Amino acid sequence: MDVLLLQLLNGLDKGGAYALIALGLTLIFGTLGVVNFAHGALFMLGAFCAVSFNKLITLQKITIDPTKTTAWGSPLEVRTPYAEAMFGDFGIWIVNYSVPVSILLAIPVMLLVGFVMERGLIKHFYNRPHADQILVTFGLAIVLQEIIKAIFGANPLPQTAPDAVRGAADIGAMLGLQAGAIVYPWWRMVYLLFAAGIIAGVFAFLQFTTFGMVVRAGMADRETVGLLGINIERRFTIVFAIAAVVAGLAGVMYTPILPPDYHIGMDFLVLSFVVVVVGGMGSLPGAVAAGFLLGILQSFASMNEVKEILPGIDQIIIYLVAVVILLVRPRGLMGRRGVMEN
Amino acid sequence: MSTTPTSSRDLLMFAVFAVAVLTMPFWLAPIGAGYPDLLQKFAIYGLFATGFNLLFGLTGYLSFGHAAFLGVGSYTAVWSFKLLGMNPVPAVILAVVTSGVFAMAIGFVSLRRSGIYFSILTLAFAQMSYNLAYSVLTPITNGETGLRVLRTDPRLFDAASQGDAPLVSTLFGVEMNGYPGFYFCAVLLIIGFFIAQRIFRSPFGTMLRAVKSNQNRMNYTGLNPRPYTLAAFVISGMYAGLAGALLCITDPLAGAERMQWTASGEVVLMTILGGMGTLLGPILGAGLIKYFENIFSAFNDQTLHSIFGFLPDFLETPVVAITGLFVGEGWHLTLGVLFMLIVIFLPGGIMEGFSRIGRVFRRSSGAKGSHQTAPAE
Amino acid sequence: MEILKVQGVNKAFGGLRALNDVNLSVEEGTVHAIIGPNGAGKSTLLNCFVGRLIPDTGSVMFGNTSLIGLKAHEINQAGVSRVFQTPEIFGDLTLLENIMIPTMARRDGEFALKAWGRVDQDSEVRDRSMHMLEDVGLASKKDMIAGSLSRGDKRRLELAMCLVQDPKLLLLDEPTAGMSRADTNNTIDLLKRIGERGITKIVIEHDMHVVFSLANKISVLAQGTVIAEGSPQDIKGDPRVQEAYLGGAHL
Amino acid sequence: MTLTRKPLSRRSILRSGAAGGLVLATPTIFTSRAWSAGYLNEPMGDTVTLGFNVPQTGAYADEGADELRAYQLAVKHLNGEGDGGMLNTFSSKALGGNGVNGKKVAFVTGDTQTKSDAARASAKRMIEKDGAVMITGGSSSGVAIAVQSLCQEAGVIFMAGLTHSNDTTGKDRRANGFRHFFNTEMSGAALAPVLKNAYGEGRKVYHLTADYTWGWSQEGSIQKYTEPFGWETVAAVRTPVGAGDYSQYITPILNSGADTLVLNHYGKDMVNSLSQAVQFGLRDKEVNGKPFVIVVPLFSRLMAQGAGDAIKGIFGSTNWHWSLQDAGSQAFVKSFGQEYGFPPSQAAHTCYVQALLYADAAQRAGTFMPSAVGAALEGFEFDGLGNGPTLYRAADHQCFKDVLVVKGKENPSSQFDLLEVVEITPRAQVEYPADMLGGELGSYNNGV
Repeated sequence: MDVLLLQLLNGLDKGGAYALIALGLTLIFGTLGVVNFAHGALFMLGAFCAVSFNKLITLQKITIDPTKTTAWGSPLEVRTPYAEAMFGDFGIWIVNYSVPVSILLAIPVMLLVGFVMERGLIKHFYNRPHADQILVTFGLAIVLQEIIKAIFGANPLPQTAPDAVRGAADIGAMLGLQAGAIVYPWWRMVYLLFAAGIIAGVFAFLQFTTFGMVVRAGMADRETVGLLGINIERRFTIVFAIAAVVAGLAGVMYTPILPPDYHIGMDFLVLSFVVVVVGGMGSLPGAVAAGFLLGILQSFASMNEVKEILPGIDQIIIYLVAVVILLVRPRGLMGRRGVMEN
Repeated sequence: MSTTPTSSRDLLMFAVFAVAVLTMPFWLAPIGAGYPDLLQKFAIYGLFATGFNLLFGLTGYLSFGHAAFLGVGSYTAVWSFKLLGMNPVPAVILAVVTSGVFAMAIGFVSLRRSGIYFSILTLAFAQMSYNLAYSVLTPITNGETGLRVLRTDPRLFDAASQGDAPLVSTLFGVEMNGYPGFYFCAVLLIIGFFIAQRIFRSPFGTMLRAVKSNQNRMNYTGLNPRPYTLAAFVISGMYAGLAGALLCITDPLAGAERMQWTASGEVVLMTILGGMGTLLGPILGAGLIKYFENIFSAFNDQTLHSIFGFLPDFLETPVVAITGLFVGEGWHLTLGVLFMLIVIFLPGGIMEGFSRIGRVFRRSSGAKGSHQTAPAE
Repeated sequence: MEILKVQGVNKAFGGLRALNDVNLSVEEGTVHAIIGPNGAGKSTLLNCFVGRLIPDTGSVMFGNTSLIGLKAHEINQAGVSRVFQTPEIFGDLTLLENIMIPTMARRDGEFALKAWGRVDQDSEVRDRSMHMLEDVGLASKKDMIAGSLSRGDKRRLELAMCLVQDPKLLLLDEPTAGMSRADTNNTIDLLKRIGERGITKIVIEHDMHVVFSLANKISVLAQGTVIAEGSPQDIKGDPRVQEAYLGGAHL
Repeated sequence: MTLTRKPLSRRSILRSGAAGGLVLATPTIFTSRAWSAGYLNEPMGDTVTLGFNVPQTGAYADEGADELRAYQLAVKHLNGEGDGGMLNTFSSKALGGNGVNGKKVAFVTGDTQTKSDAARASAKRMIEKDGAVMITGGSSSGVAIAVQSLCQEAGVIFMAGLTHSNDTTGKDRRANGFRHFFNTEMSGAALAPVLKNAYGEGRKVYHLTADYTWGWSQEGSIQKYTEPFGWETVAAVRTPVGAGDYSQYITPILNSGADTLVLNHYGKDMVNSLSQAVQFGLRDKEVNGKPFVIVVPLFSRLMAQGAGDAIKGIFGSTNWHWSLQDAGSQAFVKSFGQEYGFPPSQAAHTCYVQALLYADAAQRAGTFMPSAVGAALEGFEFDGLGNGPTLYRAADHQCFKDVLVVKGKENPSSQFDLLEVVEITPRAQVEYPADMLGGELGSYNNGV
């Protein structure tokens, strides 16, 4: 029982992450009709916003201590972080909270990235075949990746959660169950809440603002909205930028869970496509539902009891579920007819 | 205006293609690509992309799991070596048949959906194949290490010649590596190209393009699109299986990573880069990507310094530093930039570029000119 | 002789009854028009003939074959062709190819793996298709990409694609919708010429000018029910029809 | 089909093959050096070409870059440039800093992408186009085994880079292939006594194992060497390679009754699974009255940086570490550090040593012919290359040397100072009989 509860919690957490990554992708799919293979790269850029911010505030003042030498005989460099030297306790605090604080950096950066990408590139591909969109966005993803690799190297760069939420919470004990039975990392719960918040925010934005209404109308029927004389192009730019921010923030907050490297986006790309399509093209609730569904199923499929009966099931569960759902429901969980069907 | 090339023009094109392929060792040598392994790869991936294009270019169905068939072909070929012997002929036949059957099964299910739903179904099947081949199916695939021929294998038909003979595929006493291996692949590429050309010009090919153009009208014209797309899917799966078999004939090792989504993605990129729906485009795209992968990745600072050695020192260092970003460990960057440039400036891929050059040439050579031929090829 | 017999067809979408006990009988060799105000169920009825929709109850007999449950391509192979409200053609292919495809479909059936011979050397198909293009006056544009044609030409092309199959029954869904007067007249002439081939036609049309110049028999549909049926003369004078249209149509 | 095929000599095969390709392939045949000599790619000019095949893209790109740095340094030292590095401490004095066999050492590089196909394609390019007589490098066992068998078939020597699977010199051993790096068997043998001392007998162990050959063999060797003192396997769970998020595999550990977690993961997988396991509070737990512990059998200092604080106090094994105080290690660290500004990784070390060992063997053999170089390496005893007295065992072409047991350092003084050496397990303790792992070397292939 404890085990099942724990796996369910874990499934929710994974689902939150999947849903968050899929959310931006499906926004772009649904409104702009663009197959964006660079979405993973946006996630990666977000993660590297956190890395850069951390590097920036832990920049070190290098002084050479001539009395000591390194193992290879050069003079020893002594490093003291600027932030600490200049801001004292506040500096220490900000280093501690560098991941969440770097959201403040990530939002403008990702907005800018999204804006530039859409205006400079994606815009010209709205009416081009999907094949061209795939090629150009894939090319862009490689370029972004290689730039990051050239700057930060290929190894994963660890980012730590703030001390306050670094360890694990004994949820079992809190619920009055056996202590130590249900333990879950604080930061993952923060991530789940964060994901829920962002998802709710995007939904509220689309539901309750006039801007959102137009975008939703555009998702339903792009031509009509265009005919209404609404400047849909400008709104598309904003939607793309929002999607970029969502992807970027997902990346920022994920860094304490998965040390980011330049390839992290590609690793998520396929998965996010599967989530979006299983959810149904052009459906935001579908993407969210699919994210949670796949997360929970993956979590349960990885239990030893399940793997003993079906060896290897944990490795293919996501794809298996995708196949079954697409065969039972032709347009995924909540897809609409005619979106990306030809 | 558009006209289908006449049969004599097609024959000419085929002849030029065949000669060009067979003389590749000559004319590719100056750009450093005239060595057997890369030549083999050109031919093999050319076949893979040609087959992929029969599905994607003609019907518009974008399979994101074609690498699965490449992998199945490879495993079948190696098993044929292990059980039957090192002759490439049964390996080729078995690989094509097995991958055809595999494609039939996957295609039958996946083609119930279209558009991106179809793409994701094929992707899912391929990823499942890959994940299982890597782990649970290790007894059949030898997992991460890859399936190889061992001296202890039964090899029914040439067990007599066991001993110290190297374990490479052998046809009539000629080992299928090095140049003989390339010519074996080249001949199959030429045959594969010929078949593709026939399919392009055939009623079947026309029907496939009808699938891409308007399935609704096709239905109301009394045609059933499903068997057409399934046939195209199976044929292109067989091409992939053949390519997989050739990879093992020239080099008897089959690894699971051949089935990964990145490998499926690669053939998509090759086809789009070269020009989808054209006969030559996918082959050019395949060649270009393989060239970058093998030649650009091999440059290092030392080679760059020797290339730019003629420059004065104050120029040489920055030039080497800048080009160094794009070669060696940065060869992916070049590839990414190339993808973007081509798709931005040449929407129809490399073939579009050729036809533009052709048009300019024709115009400047004073042809009366209004009767343009669209790039059917 | 009846070529199409529709009996007791009902179709509802959720709570909305689109067709209500429709009975219809189309005589071979005639032009049968179905008219009615917007939302009367004309297109729904047509869709029930071609396999796009399945009626909730009732029967649709084409000669001795029931069309219910058959797929669109099976119905076509049985001899029913359809022209759409917005022309459905193979926009990426040439005009000649657009005609050759239905020609081959008629000859080779719903699927034929003819992957070897050259399509342009199939003289039987080619000649037949060229004749058809000449018949509709598009022969000079045979190598053009169909998607670049004018709307009128697209319509003619689509008509030719249907005619080349020698259908027993041709369904025309507003064949002159959105056309200029001149184009409309051309189309009427064309349809009249086809009439000489003796193909039975069912026409759905708003334009009464077209209806009265073509039809032998007219059925009037309103709110999913056939409210009147008869010769053009009968219909013109029928008060129920006047009422159904609320005088909105130029009768 | 030829049922009774006379074994053709390699040369006659090449000739018949040449007959087929002669007309068209003439230019390359004239320029290729393969045709004239007693062995494949015999260097005719005044240089000899080595092929450095390392991952330049993908997850191990940084490790590959470090390997390449080491090779370039080795080439410098072989050609008499720089400070000579470990050449000065190497017990064999055959090399004099004037190249090898009187020829200057040149090299070509290629990208393995950590994929067998790409690695073989790259190695083939070096052999067929660039005329390399030896291929070396790599950062994973799958690639090493694939390239090793390629080199066997083609007829050049393969000096394995970082490869830790038993199979490389076990069931997939080849006459033309040599490995300096240690393997899972030695890791198990070296770690077990240290674990026993630190964590006591009778523990309940949970294995998370990367689902491929290396992972399985690592899991097996830890079990083999810890079971004798009562470490009992509670569960051994296979995880997909490159899983990224391991949470769904970590949660079942919490209530499994296990008090020890062994992570049979390498590289990025290790970084992810270790840091996530720590986040789940595993190390703060107390099970069966004992503190919960985590063990990482194979440590890579370079990759461990990615796990940050999570590696503190974690035991593992490693082939070499830059903090070693012997003369060889110090010489290498000095010359590498001065060249590049940071200390070398174990991958760099093994690659540098392999390059030196090959050059030395060729020098002693007086030729680059694979069979002669191989004979010079077989049974070769040496010292001064950082691992103490070392033997290249003839029976399986595996080096036997001391193994380092390391622990994540609690207070690292720099970003490179992540591991501390807890014990240097002597060579005798990690030796095993050559026939234990199966496999057959076969005979040398000189490529003609």
